Amino acid sequence: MGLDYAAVEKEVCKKMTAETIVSMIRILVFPGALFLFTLAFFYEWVDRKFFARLQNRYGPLHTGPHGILQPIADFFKLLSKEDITPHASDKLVFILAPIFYFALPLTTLFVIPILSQTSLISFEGDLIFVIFAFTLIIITVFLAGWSSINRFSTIGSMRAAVQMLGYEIPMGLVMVGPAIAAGSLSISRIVEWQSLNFWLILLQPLGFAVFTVCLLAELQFVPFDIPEAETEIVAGWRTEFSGRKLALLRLGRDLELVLASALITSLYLGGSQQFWLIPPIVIFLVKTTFAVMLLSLLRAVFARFRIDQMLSGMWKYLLPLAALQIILIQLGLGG
Amino acid sequence: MNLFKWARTKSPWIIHFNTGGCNGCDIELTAALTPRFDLERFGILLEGSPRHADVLVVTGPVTLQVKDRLVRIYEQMPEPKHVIATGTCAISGAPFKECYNVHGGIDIVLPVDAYVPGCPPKPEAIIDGISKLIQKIKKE
Amino acid sequence: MSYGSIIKVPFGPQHPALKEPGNFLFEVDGEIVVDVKPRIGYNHRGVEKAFELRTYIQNIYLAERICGICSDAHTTCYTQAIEELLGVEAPPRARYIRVIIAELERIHSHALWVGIAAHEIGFDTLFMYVWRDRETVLDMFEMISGNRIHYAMNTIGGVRRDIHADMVSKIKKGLDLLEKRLKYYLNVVQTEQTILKRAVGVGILKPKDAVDLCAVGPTLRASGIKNDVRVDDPYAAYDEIAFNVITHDGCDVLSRILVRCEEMLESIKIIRYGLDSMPEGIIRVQVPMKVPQGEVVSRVEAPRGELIHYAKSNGTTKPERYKVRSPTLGNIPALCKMLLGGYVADIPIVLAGIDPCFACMDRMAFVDVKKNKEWVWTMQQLRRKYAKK
Amino acid sequence: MEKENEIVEKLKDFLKEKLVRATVPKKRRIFIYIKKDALKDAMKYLVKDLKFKHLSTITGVDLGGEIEVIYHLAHEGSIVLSIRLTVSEKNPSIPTITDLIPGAVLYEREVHDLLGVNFEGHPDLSPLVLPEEWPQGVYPLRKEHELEHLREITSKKSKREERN
Amino acid sequence: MAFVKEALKQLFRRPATLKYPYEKLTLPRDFRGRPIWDMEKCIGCGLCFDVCPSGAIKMIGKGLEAEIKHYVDRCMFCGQCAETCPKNAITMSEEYELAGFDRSKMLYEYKRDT
Ligand code: SF4
Ligand code: SF4
Ligand code: SF4
Ligand code: SF4
Ligand code: SF4
Ligand code: SF4
Ligand code: SF4
Ligand code: SF4
Repeated sequence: MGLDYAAVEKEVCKKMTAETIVSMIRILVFPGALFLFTLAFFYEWVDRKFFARLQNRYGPLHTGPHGILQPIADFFKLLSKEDITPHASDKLVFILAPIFYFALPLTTLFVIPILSQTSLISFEGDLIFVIFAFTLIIITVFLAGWSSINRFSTIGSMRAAVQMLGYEIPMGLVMVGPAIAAGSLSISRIVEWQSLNFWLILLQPLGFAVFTVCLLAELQFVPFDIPEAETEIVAGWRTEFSGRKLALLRLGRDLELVLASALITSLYLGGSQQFWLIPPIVIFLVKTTFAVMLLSLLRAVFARFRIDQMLSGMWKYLLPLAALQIILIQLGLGG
Repeated sequence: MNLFKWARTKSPWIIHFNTGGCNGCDIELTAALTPRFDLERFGILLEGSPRHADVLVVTGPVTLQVKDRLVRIYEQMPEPKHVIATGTCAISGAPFKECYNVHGGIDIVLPVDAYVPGCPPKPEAIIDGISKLIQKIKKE
Repeated sequence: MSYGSIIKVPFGPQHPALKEPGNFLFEVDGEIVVDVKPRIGYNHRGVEKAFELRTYIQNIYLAERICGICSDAHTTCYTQAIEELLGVEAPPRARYIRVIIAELERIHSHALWVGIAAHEIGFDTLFMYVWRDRETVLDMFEMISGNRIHYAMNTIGGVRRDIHADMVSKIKKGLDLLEKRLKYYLNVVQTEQTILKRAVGVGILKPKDAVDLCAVGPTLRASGIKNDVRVDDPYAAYDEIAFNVITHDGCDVLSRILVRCEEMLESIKIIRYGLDSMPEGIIRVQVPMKVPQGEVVSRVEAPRGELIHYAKSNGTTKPERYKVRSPTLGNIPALCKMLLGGYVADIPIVLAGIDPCFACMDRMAFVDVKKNKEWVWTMQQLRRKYAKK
Repeated sequence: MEKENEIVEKLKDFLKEKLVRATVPKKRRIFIYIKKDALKDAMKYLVKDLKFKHLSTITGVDLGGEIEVIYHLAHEGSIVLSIRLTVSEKNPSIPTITDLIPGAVLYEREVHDLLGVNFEGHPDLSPLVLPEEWPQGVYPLRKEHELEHLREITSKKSKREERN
Repeated sequence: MAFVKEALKQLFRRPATLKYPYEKLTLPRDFRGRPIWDMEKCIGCGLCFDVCPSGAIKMIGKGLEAEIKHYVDRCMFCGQCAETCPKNAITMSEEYELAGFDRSKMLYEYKRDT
């Protein structure tokens, strides 16, 4: 028994540290948090610029080349501003809500394959986790608005909650579509399956459409920007937030945009696949940029719905369509 | 110039408040946001909530009943904040000088950082005013 | 749906949808409006008193600054009142120029409104397009008068600037472009589902209510009532120009949009005709500083409806009494009627539907007489009285 | 001008000696001067029989000692009839016309606040306020108030308690 | 869907934006900018001072010795002074970028060379 426990221990430790460092880097820098932040800022720029061009104007232009640094300038400016917590607010929730709003989409992004066909964290059922995370985001929104004790915020948060009732179920239903096709509840598997077979958009176009509409609602984009309708209730649930908290809210929103485009890409557009010699990450970026542009095009060409119209529309049209998609898949079409 | 200062000059969000003017200045400010002039080029966004804004753009002369509201909006804005008086009314109240309820320019209630004369100022003049203010922030 | 509790939404001075500091306090039950409490007069300046303290010439510029959007309507109304007191008449060419400017102003004002209305329902892209095309009109104003807003074209006895031949061709070119765009917008408004969803059947004002509550302008015409000062009580050169009075009988926001869109097209026709048939000659006559004693009622069809001025002179260089009633004030009772029982989300579009300009209402000198604690103007009695009818 | 004169004749027949003066200065303009107690009858006749349904506005003028109230009515949008009466400054009180023309609600309140005319029977004559701290009994459009005086009032009273 | 087409069309168009501080439109001939006095022509009759609706003009002295002060922060660029002047001593210039930080500096004084 001449085992040198100390040496083994050292060896194991060394290996562990190396592994930890690598995974720390993967989580914090690439393709983790830092990369995702950059991506979030980039997509906000893509969204604003594209939206502005659709309106026949330039959009951000003088901040960096073509205004590409604009979201970063906004972010740092907000960080440097005074951070006001209104007296009447529920302090703890008011402080925590922005942190959650920012952390939720970030963590959720870890289950989406970006670098290759497997994600940073992948497990059977992570699709369910994503659906759950979307719900949590809206609950955070609700709490954020509720905690600020401002009439506009309160109305905004109630609208957010009501709106969620509308799109939650069709979205959940339709997200199961790709899972059934791929025979797995893991996003990485779904991506893998698509690279072996077809892009799911070809098989489930209906699902794709319903999903996109639901994402617009989740992102609170026009025509579903009801919870923060500027002309009705100022800035809705975000009215009272300022400084750092607002910066986090905006970053959280941008991350949500990344998440949304990444989900469209992963579930319907084949995700990050290798194509000839082009590395998957590039393919992924191209596809997500396209998804972002699609979302901003949609938000440019609609007027806002009223909340009752939105709800009844969701129940009357979107839900049956989502159900129809699932039935079609069960019948063997689109699976 | 440090990062934060750079960020501040590149992203001045404005909130607009009419203290009792004739709408002339208001529509010119709105026109400055539309495609012909597109203030978003400079990173300027029009915000609805004073909590989100950096620059308070005031149009119109100060009337009695609006005075307190103006101050309240200003107080709700997070530091650092700036005020631009847009239009002759907001500077001095002169077009309505014989009106008993007009107190004069907004500088009797708020510290003003930049004045933009004109009745109403052209959108170009408003942009000019904002960019002069940005230069001033840079030098601070 | 009801959340059980009643929440008050102040829709007030810093509300982004209304550029002017008008103030409404709505009581909402969930998403339904149960009470409207307007407190208008947030930018009350006391203009009517100021009229008595300025000379007739200076008052032109005060009248102009009652409102920045329909400034020309106010100066036209003012100058024609003073001209009537003086017993002079503007030369024919000046009267045509007044018509042209007034119609250009109508286009600019209605276009502005269509943009704002689009914005109110969250349709920012349409807002951007409309305002982009509106710049054409503003460029014309700048070319003719030297300023984009507050053209200062009218003066007592005529107009201050002529429309020269080189301008005519430029204006015509601009009009051709505008006509094309306006027709496109008219089509958009009638076909885009998201717009129709927000505008059809919203903010109903029945014809009888419209008449009883003395509504004016496009608000009245959108309830199917043919009423237009330009035809009924012609001024400037309107009696020499043929045009249609646009009415729609939907009584809702869509009708108000349609009335304004079609009026813009009609205005283009009027301007074209005016440019072609403008007589040659002088554009103004000299008038004395002192105005003889007398009184006069002057009316103009401003973009938002009937504008009425009343002037009383006492033989000096300053008026004895000058009274202005702007169209928005005339439409407020009708507005309250439209809002009750509607959705919170519909407030901005219904409010915008009458195209309220609070700048024009403020010259009512509202005074707190009894030092009442409740200084919110309660509309309850008003409502109780008219809700039944 | 026939129609205008016809209307004036009808009014003369109806009001008899209560009609003090009537002028038709130009086309589509009529000025009528009546005695105070004839207002209700004259209005009813004008609105119901002569179809002057639209009330453009109500003007109040301070004549010094007396206040003149002028109702500007329109007949099918075209003929503007200004019917006027005077009340004494000490007891400025006349019946309301809101029962005949609902749209008069705001105009009556405006005149009430502006010049202190009391419209009896108005559904709600609570102040249609402006500066809420405005002192009682100061009616800015009365001639007794100079601009400087009013300025003093407004600048002194510019502190206001928080509401809501 | 017509609107989608219109929106997509914009992508292939130059934005309608005027890159303002870097590009400027030419002003129309009769633009009403800041009024400028020509003291060579002025006879000090005081009519401009009298007529100005917003009290933007002050006169010191009378007649040919008069000096004129023009407060830009009070002026509403109506052009009535230029129209009234019997000697055409006032011209409405093309200056409109008048923004400043200090109201006391927004005063233009016109003196006579003696
Ligand atoms: S400065 Fe002129 S345009 Fe601006 S609000 Fe005052 S009067 Fe109107
Ligand atoms: S027009 Fe639109 S962007 Fe501008 S203030 Fe109003 S709601 Fe906001
Ligand atoms: S109606 Fe509106 S645009 Fe016209 S003068 Fe009044 S406030 Fe201005
Ligand atoms: S009243 Fe209407 S048109 Fe006038 S400024 Fe307000 S929103 Fe614009
Ligand atoms: S409602 Fe009044 S302010 Fe508005 S455009 Fe008409 S007259 Fe002008
Ligand atoms: S332009 Fe008008 S406001 Fe300015 S100084 Fe001349 S008269 Fe006075
Ligand atoms: S009106 Fe002309 S001449 Fe007379 S003082 Fe003024 S600038 Fe001089
Ligand atoms: S034109 Fe008249 S004001 Fe001018 S100098 Fe001659 S007399 Fe005097």
